[in-house]
Amino acid sequence: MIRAATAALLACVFTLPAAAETVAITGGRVVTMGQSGEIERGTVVVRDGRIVAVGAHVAVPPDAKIIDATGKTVTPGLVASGTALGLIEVRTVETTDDRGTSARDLSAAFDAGYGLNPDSLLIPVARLGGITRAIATPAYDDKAGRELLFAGQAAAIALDGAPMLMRRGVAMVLEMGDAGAERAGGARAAELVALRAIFAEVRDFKARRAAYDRGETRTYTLSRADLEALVPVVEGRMPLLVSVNRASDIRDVLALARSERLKLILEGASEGWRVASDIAAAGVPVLVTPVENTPASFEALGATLSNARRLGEAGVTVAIQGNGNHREREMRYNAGNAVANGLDWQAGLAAITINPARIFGLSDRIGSLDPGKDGDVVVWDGDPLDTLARPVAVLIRGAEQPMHSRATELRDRYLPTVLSPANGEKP
Amino acid sequence: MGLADKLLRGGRATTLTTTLATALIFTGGGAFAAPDAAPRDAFPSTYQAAAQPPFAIVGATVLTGTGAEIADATVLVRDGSVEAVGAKLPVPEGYVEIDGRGKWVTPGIIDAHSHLGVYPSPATPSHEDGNEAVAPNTAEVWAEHSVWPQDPKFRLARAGGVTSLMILPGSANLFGGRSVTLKNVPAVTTQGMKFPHAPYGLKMACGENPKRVYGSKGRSPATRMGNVAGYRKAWIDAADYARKWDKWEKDGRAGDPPKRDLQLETLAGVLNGEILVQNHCYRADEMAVMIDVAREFGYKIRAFHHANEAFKIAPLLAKEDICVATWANSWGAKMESLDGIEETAPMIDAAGGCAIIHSDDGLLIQRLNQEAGIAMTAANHAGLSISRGEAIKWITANPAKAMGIADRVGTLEPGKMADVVLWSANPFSVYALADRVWIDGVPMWDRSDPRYQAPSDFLLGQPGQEFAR
Amino acid sequence: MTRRLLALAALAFATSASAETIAIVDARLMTMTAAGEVERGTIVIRDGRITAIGPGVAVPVGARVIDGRGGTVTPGFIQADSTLGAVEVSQVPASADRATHSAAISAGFDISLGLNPDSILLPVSRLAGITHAVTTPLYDDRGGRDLQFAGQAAVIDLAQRPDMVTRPRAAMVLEMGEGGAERAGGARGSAIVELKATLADVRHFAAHRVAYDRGEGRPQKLSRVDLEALIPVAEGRMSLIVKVDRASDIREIIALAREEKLRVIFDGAEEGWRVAADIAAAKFPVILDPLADLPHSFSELGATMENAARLHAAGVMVIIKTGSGVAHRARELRYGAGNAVAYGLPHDAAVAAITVNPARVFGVADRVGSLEAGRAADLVLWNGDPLEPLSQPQAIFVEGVEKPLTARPLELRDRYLPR
Amino acid sequence: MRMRAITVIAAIALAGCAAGERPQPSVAPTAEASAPPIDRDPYPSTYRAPAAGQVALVGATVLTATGDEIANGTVLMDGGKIVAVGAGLTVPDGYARIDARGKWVTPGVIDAHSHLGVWSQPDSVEANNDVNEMTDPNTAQVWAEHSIWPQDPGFDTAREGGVTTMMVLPGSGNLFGGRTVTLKNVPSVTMQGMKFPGAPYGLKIACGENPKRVYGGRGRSPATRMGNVAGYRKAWIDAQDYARRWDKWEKGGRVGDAPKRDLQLETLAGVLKGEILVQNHCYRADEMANMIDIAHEFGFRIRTFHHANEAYKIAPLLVKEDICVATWTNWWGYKMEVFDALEENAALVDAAGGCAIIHSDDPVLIQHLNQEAAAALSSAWRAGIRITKADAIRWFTANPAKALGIADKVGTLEAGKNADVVLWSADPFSIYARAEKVWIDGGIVFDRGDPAYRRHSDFLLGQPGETR
Repeated sequence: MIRAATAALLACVFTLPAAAETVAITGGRVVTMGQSGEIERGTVVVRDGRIVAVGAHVAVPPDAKIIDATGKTVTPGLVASGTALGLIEVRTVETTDDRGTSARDLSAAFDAGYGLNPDSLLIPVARLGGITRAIATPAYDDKAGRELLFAGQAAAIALDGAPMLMRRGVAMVLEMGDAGAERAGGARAAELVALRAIFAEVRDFKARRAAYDRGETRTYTLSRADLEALVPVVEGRMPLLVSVNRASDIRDVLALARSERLKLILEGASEGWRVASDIAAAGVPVLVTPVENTPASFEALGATLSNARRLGEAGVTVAIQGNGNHREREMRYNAGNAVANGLDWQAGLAAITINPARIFGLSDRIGSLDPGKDGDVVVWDGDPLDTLARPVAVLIRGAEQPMHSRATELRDRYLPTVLSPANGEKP
Repeated sequence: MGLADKLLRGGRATTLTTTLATALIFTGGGAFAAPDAAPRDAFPSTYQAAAQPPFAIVGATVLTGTGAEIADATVLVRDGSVEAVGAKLPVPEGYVEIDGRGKWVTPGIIDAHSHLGVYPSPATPSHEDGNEAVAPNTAEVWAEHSVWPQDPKFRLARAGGVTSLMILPGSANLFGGRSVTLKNVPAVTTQGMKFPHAPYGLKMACGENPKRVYGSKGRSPATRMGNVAGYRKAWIDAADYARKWDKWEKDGRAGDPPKRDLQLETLAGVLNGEILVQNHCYRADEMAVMIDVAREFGYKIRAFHHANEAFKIAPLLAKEDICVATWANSWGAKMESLDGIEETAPMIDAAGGCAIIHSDDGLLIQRLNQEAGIAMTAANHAGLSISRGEAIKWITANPAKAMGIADRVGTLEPGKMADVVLWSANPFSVYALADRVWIDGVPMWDRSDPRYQAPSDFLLGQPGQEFAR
Repeated sequence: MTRRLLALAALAFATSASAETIAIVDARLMTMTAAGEVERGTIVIRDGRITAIGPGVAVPVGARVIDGRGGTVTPGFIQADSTLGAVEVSQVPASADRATHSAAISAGFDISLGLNPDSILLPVSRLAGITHAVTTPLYDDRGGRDLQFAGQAAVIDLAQRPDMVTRPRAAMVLEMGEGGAERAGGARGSAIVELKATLADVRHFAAHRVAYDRGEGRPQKLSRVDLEALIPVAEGRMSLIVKVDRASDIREIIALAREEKLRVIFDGAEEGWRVAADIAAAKFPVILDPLADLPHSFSELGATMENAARLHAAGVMVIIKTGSGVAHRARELRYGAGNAVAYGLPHDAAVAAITVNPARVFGVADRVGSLEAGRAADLVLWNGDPLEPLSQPQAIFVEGVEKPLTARPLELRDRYLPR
Repeated sequence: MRMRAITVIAAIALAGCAAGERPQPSVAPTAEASAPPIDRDPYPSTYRAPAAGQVALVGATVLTATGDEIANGTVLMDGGKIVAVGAGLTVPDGYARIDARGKWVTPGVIDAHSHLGVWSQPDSVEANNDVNEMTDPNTAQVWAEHSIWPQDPGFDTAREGGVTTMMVLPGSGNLFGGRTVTLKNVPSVTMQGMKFPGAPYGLKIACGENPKRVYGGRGRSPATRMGNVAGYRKAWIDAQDYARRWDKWEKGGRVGDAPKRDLQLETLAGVLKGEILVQNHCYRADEMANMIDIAHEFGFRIRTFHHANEAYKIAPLLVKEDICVATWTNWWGYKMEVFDALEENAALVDAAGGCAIIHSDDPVLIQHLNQEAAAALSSAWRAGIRITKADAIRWFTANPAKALGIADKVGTLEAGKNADVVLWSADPFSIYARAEKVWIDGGIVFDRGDPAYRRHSDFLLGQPGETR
């Protein structure tokens, strides 16, 4: 045991992410989430960062580094939606928190794709939970009594070091329900009215940009930057990611999106199951945290562990989220709990791979093990959704990632003192 | 019937001694005989388990909480107590037989750190009663007076197998107040949930929280050295108070008794060994300082809570016989938790210490088994060798020890209270669900029977309650 | 337990109109139409619609018969000036959507958006015979707000269904008198001058929308949303609910309304009886709380329980409400009406004051407020005089849907009821 | 008729001013005392009963509040007392006979929870708000009677609703709000002229949200419910200590200096001695259970839980402890701690054998306590609970009298009791019933047929609407 610990120590000091090379992962149960379905014993070949072959009878290229996955499970890298990865180090240390702005004239234009920190020590921790990509999502900073409605734009990131930005502006983030109402003056109706007014403003602005610049349009409540940022939203090109929980709020948001012709993503949706058919009919995907089952507020009285299952059964595309900030690695357990409460296992895995990839328009690159896609692959020593399993190899864009984090380094530093108390209190 | 009496008798071995000691020090007799002195039990438990026919769980894999894993085992429960546990025991006549084949049985889950009832759902200011954040020392407040028994989370925790839990005041203050240990049974009053004769705890908090709360108000403590000065001043006062009462007692109670002081009464209870110190403390260096403070004033720390850095001083903690209640997953929310690792509990265990996985959270309390599973798996990946039989103690026997109730719960040994969970699968798996839960042999949760799934009064008639969960 | 769960399920899902035929027989029928009161009659309901009503109506074969002997059928009651659907716990701000303190939204505040059909207050009120409410915005002055209007009220139903809004934007709410003065700088004069200025702004805006959108209009103090919302008020198409109590304030508003050609609904009007003839001449209806007999402020020193009776006698259309912005205690509506009777209002006028009168004033009389063949059934069968506390509803229909006689407090009761 | 009435009123009003003699202090000085005794009654009642003749109410349905409903009943009053109640009694000579056929008679309505006079109309005027001394969690030293404005027009409207007696409490912002006072609802210029002679004081205690919000919001204790409990317990420890010091001085023959008086502790010590009744604002069942344990710990009794919307959850406990429950029917939901309120609360307490009270806490509701009780009764019937009108009448007569410690004097129509009587136009459980005549101690204080009895308050003289 001590030998293992020492080896790990050495490994963590000297291992840097391996450069993209040719890797063949052989002999494992491959759950592709893509066109090849599930392969009982298969091989995945990754070259130059891309998946080049997946199948039961794929030849291993002679130059390939072989990862023996016999008896193990191979999945696409997990995609975490709604995270603070890259934006935060210690929540209560404000200088390390870049999730939101308190600027009074910056709302929709705030872009989480700026200022990302690829050296964040949260990233290896998340990676050890099998997460290879994430949606870095802005949060509100209400310290200054801010009344602006939008938190800003989310960005897709990769967890394999710099540069980590994958795609900018994958969604516009808006909180509704209790918190949104609070920000809009304390009532839900106020926010709904304000939003309609804002969308009208944006459309007006879009049609009269030149006049605006001549100072000849009517006065807008939003700044030019915010107006510009919202143009793709009103055009239905950028999804509006709305945090909302109460069933009636969800219906209101769906109605708003319908009348304003918006592309919508729902987040939270604790009572989503109660209006699942409405959501399904609207073709709107939902990001849920399936373990959140307490009636934590009056908008979540109907919260239940069966939310994900019920949404899935109604035909809603569901993505499952982690537990926020430092706890994204629990995303797969959340999916496991959804499965334990009735969600189909494949659907559970889809909810943390291909579904979030699709929802954020990234499925051309990630989310499944299909030839041509990025080489994001995780090898597990058991069921990836179970607490009893761990990743034994993680590839991002074809590169094997180090299997340690600051936490495991700490662990390994102190393991000897634990195992040999006679050594004293400190190593 | 006499089940309640039996429960009281069961608890007598340690608690009666403790109670008598209190009586000697503070009252020298019945509480109401000398109304000026502290009563022994001002808010007595009214919890009584209902009588049940004896039953047997047959064929399950049993984790006893004593380290053993027994395949194809039989668990016999009679009169609210565990009667026998063993492989393929015969089932006596008259026992209701429960088929446990393919399933697992563990002692009831015990959460050593919860705020259920004092921070209920939904979170409204009117319900939030967990932190009397008005002074750095509020040892005079008792968490039980803030518990709202209708917090819907009690029922959710029950569905997660939690049968006992310690409710603590929050961590804003150096001395937050007394904790209370509850049986996780539905009740209208807090007294109806109180674990009979469980000792009180004193919540203490190190580090960032007190210094932030009071420092930001321009009051002491504003630094960690201010924290320590605050603890020490309080213990000096408490020692003085305890001495005055001792003297009055030794002088044959002549003259007026010293005037009672609720704050010092609690601290003196710690000095006298009746109240257990439950200390929120993250950093290894601060824990070492707290141990020195305890030595200076002659009390014991029963458990460090959260204790993300406990693994750095595991041998010290083992030597001092201080339990470590912590998580696998929580880390990094603030500076003092930055060094949190998944393997803290197993490393404490490996060093011979008392490791506990706790929740501090309304979601995690429903899945303490999974959190323990994560820690166990991470540890085994790191080269430690932790068995399931050992790891189950982190959420059963060890928290029972930290809470001073290990003589009655935490393991499946004959004579213990029959707090039992029947799991659908290996309890460390994410797929394991608590199929049935008994508290003192009384069925309290059954995943297939709505009679045991009734929600809190609060949720009656609320939207979205069409099915039980 | 199982029974309770079933009841819960029933509560949640009993929203589709039943396809059965129901006959309520041998009941006293208060139709609130020209047909008046039928001492003993029958109502036939098929597929949620009233197909026949009156004495001597035959019971169709196969109909479920509800014995109405000794009972009375009324239209569903309408609680005017409530916050039903917009509040759960008054002192929990997150559950209260009655008002905004947004600096940019005043008249534009539209309470019909964001209402909660799952509110547990709805079945509680329904058990008191209330099937509709005029959900009315309140002021939120936390931010030192000085906007004039509380926003727009909506008529809702209490069926607990997603489309709960019977009529959105049914009226604009404005407080004058003491409160209005406070919000406009502390003097009644300033409030009225400001109101006139606002109406002038709105009319200008209505005539120059295009220029406004070109940024060429005159500077506007109100937001565009507010201006748009006020156009129907300025044009006399939308009623303006004016909260006012003092007799002199009522007179001022009548004069202002004449000049500006506004449609006014008085709300409160505790001294209304003192200027009853003026109100009757102006043909403005009055919403009042019959129990308000205390001199709460210097604007209501003349408050009396006989206000309703005296206004009615003077020919004013009276609408009875319970308190102001009431939600949890909306169920006391029928007791308020009963007290008005005890203090001189004719019984049929009191029932009209909580049925057909508010229906007419808020523009929903074609759907609710009276009992006529061809309409969706919106009615309550009582086991006695509906205004008596000792009477209870025996059957409740909201816009064609029969609702169960349950609510959360009854479930709680059953949990603790000694068995 | 009108002239006579005015004379009566004048007599009543003057009663307050004409108090020449002060009753003796209840603690008589002892010879060897080295210090002056404490005057236990420093603001004594100067109430004098209105002129009372011999009156017979004949032919009414009488609810005696002892459990009987008497058809065709006769109630005889003489010298301010009830002389006899029964079916078809013979009216003795000399009695003024009032035809009450078709009408109903009950004891005078008693409100166990009112703020009339301490939060007077117009209540939008801040100067009229003297209800809450919210400067410290413990203000046991203040007495509600010192905030009373006898000209509150609310007294008049309450009388028109049949209210003859009420307890006025300080507000609920503090853990200990101060002493309550029990008033006869008679017009008076002074507070002393309304004080119910011999009624014990109450101590207002408040649980739950209010104190923790008020003081927690100021960064002071209590900020939580556990802070509330620590606050109560600390105060009772101080009170025990204080009481012991005084006892010791008394037992020691009053030698040496008396302990220094402390107004706050004097009130609390009065509770420990059983002289002052605890009137406890407390909504939640679990909090009531905590308060009961505190009472056990320090050896006092709680007389009444007020508001107590969750009393039905622990009805047997409250019965066992003999604690009254004063509550509403219709109020609920305005804050979290009233979320679980039921219309049936009073009825469920009653059905468990307890002392149920319908109270007002409100200047409008106090005028309609009979209707609030009717709604409660109706809900009970809906729930299948068998309670008669004869039982339910106790909720606003006999039971509040018990809670206020004056059940030996008022609350029922029994021979020997004070003649506080209401003649109703109809069944008092009907919405249409109105109090037609009201007597206090046998003297008429309200007559709906006589305008002279309406709106006595000086404040409304010459005001708009005065002549209604």
